[in-house]
Amino acid sequence: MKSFDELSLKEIVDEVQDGFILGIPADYSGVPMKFTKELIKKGVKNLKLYCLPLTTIQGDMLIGSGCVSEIEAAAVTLGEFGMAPRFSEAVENGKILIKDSTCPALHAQLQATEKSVPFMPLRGVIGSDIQKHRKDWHVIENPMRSSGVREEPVLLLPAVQLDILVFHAPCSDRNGNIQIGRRRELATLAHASKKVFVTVEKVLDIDFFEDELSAATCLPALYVNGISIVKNGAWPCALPGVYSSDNEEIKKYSLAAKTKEGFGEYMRYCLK
Amino acid sequence: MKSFDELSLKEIVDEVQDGFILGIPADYSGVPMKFTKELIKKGVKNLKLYCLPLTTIQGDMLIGSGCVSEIEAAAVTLGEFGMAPRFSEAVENGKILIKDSTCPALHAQLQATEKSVPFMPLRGVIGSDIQKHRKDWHVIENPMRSSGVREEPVLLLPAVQLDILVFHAPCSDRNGNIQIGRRRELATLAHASKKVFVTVEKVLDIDFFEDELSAATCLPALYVNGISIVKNGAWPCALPGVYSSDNEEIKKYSLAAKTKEGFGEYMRYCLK
Amino acid sequence: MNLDIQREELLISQLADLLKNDKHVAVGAASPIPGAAALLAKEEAKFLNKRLRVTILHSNKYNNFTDGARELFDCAAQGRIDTFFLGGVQIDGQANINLVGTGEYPKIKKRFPGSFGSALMYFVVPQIILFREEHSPRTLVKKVDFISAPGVSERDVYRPGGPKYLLTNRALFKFNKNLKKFSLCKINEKETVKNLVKVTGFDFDVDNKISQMPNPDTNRINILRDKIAPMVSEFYPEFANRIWGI
Amino acid sequence: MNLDIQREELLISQLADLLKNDKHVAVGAASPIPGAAALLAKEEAKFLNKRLRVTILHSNKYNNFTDGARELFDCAAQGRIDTFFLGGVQIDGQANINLVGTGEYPKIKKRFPGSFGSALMYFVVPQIILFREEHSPRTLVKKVDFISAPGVSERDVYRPGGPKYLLTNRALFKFNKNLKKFSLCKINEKETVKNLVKVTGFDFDVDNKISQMPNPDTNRINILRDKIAPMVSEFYPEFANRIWGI
Repeated sequence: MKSFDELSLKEIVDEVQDGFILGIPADYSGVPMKFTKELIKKGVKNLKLYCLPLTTIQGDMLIGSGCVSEIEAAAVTLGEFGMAPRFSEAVENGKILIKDSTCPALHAQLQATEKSVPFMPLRGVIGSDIQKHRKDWHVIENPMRSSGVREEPVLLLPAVQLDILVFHAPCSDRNGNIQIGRRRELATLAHASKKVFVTVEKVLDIDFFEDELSAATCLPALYVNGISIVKNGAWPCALPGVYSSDNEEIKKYSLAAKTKEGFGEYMRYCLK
Repeated sequence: MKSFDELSLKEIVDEVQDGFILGIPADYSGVPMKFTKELIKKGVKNLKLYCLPLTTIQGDMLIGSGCVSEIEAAAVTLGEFGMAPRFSEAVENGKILIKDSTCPALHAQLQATEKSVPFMPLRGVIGSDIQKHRKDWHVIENPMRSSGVREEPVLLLPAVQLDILVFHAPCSDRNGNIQIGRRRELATLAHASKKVFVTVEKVLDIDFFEDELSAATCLPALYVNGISIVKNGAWPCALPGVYSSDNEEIKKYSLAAKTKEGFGEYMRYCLK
Repeated sequence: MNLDIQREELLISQLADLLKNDKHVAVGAASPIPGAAALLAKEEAKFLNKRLRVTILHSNKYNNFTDGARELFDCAAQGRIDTFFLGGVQIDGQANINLVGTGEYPKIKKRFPGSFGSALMYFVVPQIILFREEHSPRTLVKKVDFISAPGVSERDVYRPGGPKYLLTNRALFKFNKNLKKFSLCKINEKETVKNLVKVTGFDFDVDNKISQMPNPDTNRINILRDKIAPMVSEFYPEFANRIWGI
Repeated sequence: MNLDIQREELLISQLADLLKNDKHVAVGAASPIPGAAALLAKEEAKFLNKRLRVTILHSNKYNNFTDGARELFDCAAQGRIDTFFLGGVQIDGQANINLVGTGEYPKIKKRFPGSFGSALMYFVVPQIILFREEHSPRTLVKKVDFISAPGVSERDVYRPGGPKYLLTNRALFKFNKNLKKFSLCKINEKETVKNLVKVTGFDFDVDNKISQMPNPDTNRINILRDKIAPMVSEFYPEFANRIWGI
């Protein structure tokens, strides 16, 4: 039998159901843009985006296309090209719920699921309006006698489990192990997700585990439910170590998406 | 100026003071045996060994040589060669304090320090005699409304900071970054230690960060206080990916160390 | 080819039978027989067009993890490991296991290595197989001197996993969680129930359908000796040499 | 060579002056000026035989981390980062910063990207430098509309870090933790204290030793343009092109 499940992009898209919590990688971790466009074509609804810890054009497109009801993130931005226009518009007009967070909290909530513990403690944050508005967060007095400061307030964050994670990676090996390099946040995302699908530029006919050094660069196949070969799958975002972002295209998007009409026109061209 | 501090083995040994909490890597993570023998020669006293999560000949030798007052570990064993005789003898005769633990707890306590939080939660363990005897551990009812089971008991483990960590690695690059491959528990150990020293087989005249894949295999120099080039520094233990353990030598030790006299004789030969 | 089945081969075969529904089996420290059983089950699964992952911690080649030594425990806690093996200096009738030593802790009489990861794995892996070759009143006791990990837990404790089987040289027991008691289901052909009662330190039930441990068939023994033995010798050279002379 | 100092170069120079005692400076998202300042300080430290590490997250080459995106925060929490830079849509007189938007949350009027890692970094990095080019009553306000991270904390809150400086196009302020107030210490040569009072939305003290922002000397400007500019263009190409035409 085949040592991993090679899927079509459509088969991956079909795994995403309305209302799912979808894991969203940051712009430096391999944004699955081809997948995202197929998802928009399908017309999925009420997604909850969990960003680790931020999203750029991927989140903005999904929001602008009406696929999203809720987003948990530390930031939504187009980086050098300014604010994420569809996101800002949607928040300003109350179209989506934003659970404002901060980067380390987004990491810690997935680490809780990674360890299967109900919560993860975090320092900082206390006294911010982020904390004030998060009813799912909880502050206790440090109960430890042997560590920390006796009775200091400590923030507890809930374990969050993703329904599905999709990201783009340079390659897999012939056994379905995924090269992630030092983008180890992808491992945390995968550990905390019920299902994981990966689009890759190519499949290499080697076994990463044959060599201790290449083993160190991969996410083991045991966390991966299926792989699809998608050339240029992150475009116009970067695939770190493989290709840079297409800044012209992102700029074009940033200008078009300033209005609903401009966004609509851009998406018609881009989904063709 | 030099981009990292190259030290002699003696300079590293001199950093270890009586009473320090010393981080001990497992037999698969690069055991610094040459360093250990120098440490025994120096006659350091009252070390507290924190094993992640176990130790083999390194811990047994240090205990047999009277350098240790306390050890926190999930196991002390010579693996295929049976029990660790000096450890067993020392515990049976009340010469050292053993804080019995379990592997995931030893990882979690360092992860707490890695995140600078006062404690880390863990599931399992409750109802064991390990838990019963650990006065530094604490059980609370799950206070979260949005995660875990309401009011389930959850074990909290204290953050533990190591005074010093020493391990052996295949190589460093010219900037002092250390190749650890997928032995990522070494990163956790380093993050949780005030000072970190590494013995290496060699220094490569490259920069691991020049390439995303080799970057993924290293512990960044920013965590490392000094490096010493020590050929065969793990012998007779293995250096994963480089050389295997010398089973003849470990067997020889396991037989000799069965008695105090045999151990003394072995150490005289081995410290020569 | 010599078809005299060795004791270790019989045990490997028994264990492999228990792994047939698994997707991921993990094997911890100092476990050559469970390691061989897992690799055998993986090989046989291929013929049924099924995928069985085997993670053997003490091997580089069969270690699927890349997130450091903690990944085994995280992975198990996530519910991604179906079967794991645990041993014990002592095992008692409620499936409590003791890996620490005999005598009254902390003033211990005979000290053993320690609890390893048992205190988490026993709670989260759905099928824990207890494996202890020596079957005597010394190893299978009424009550362990130290509980490294308890066989059963209070209702409010998070515990998706726990003991399912206990295999020794002499017999295979199933654990009944509700009764908190072992039940004898298979015995070695050289054994009698009567003798087992004598050499077992705890009370146990006897299954209605009690049977003899079946010997591995020719096909299985061939796979084991031809394909699995060389793999085992990579990470347990002493064991492979002793059993198969390789 | 053109020695007319550009506005951005002056700011880079001001920031570099604040990094002289550091061992490790980290630079977060969308921060070309702090990034250039950190690299400049690192280059100058070499002449003094000192080692300054610079971690620039948006660069592969200057990103020292290998443990994934969380390592910045873990590393900072461990006390291994001496200086970090934060901005703000609004910054108020108690050094509270707002990165989320204006209007009353959650019914926000104008939405900005979000708080990023500020809510932890502000608590644990000993020297936080607030950097916001626009200096107006719109950016420097009496009270922020949303506190992404507070300038000061209650006594029982763990807080080894916090705001030390605020740099804008017009001035450099020092933050006094005990008074919970900024104090003006350097002003742009084109500025007066009187005008600063007018364009600053919050009350501030004025240092006894107030001085003009010094222009970078020829040596520094040469290093900046010859060595640092090409480095910056690796991770902020748009910025490097705009300022240095490369």
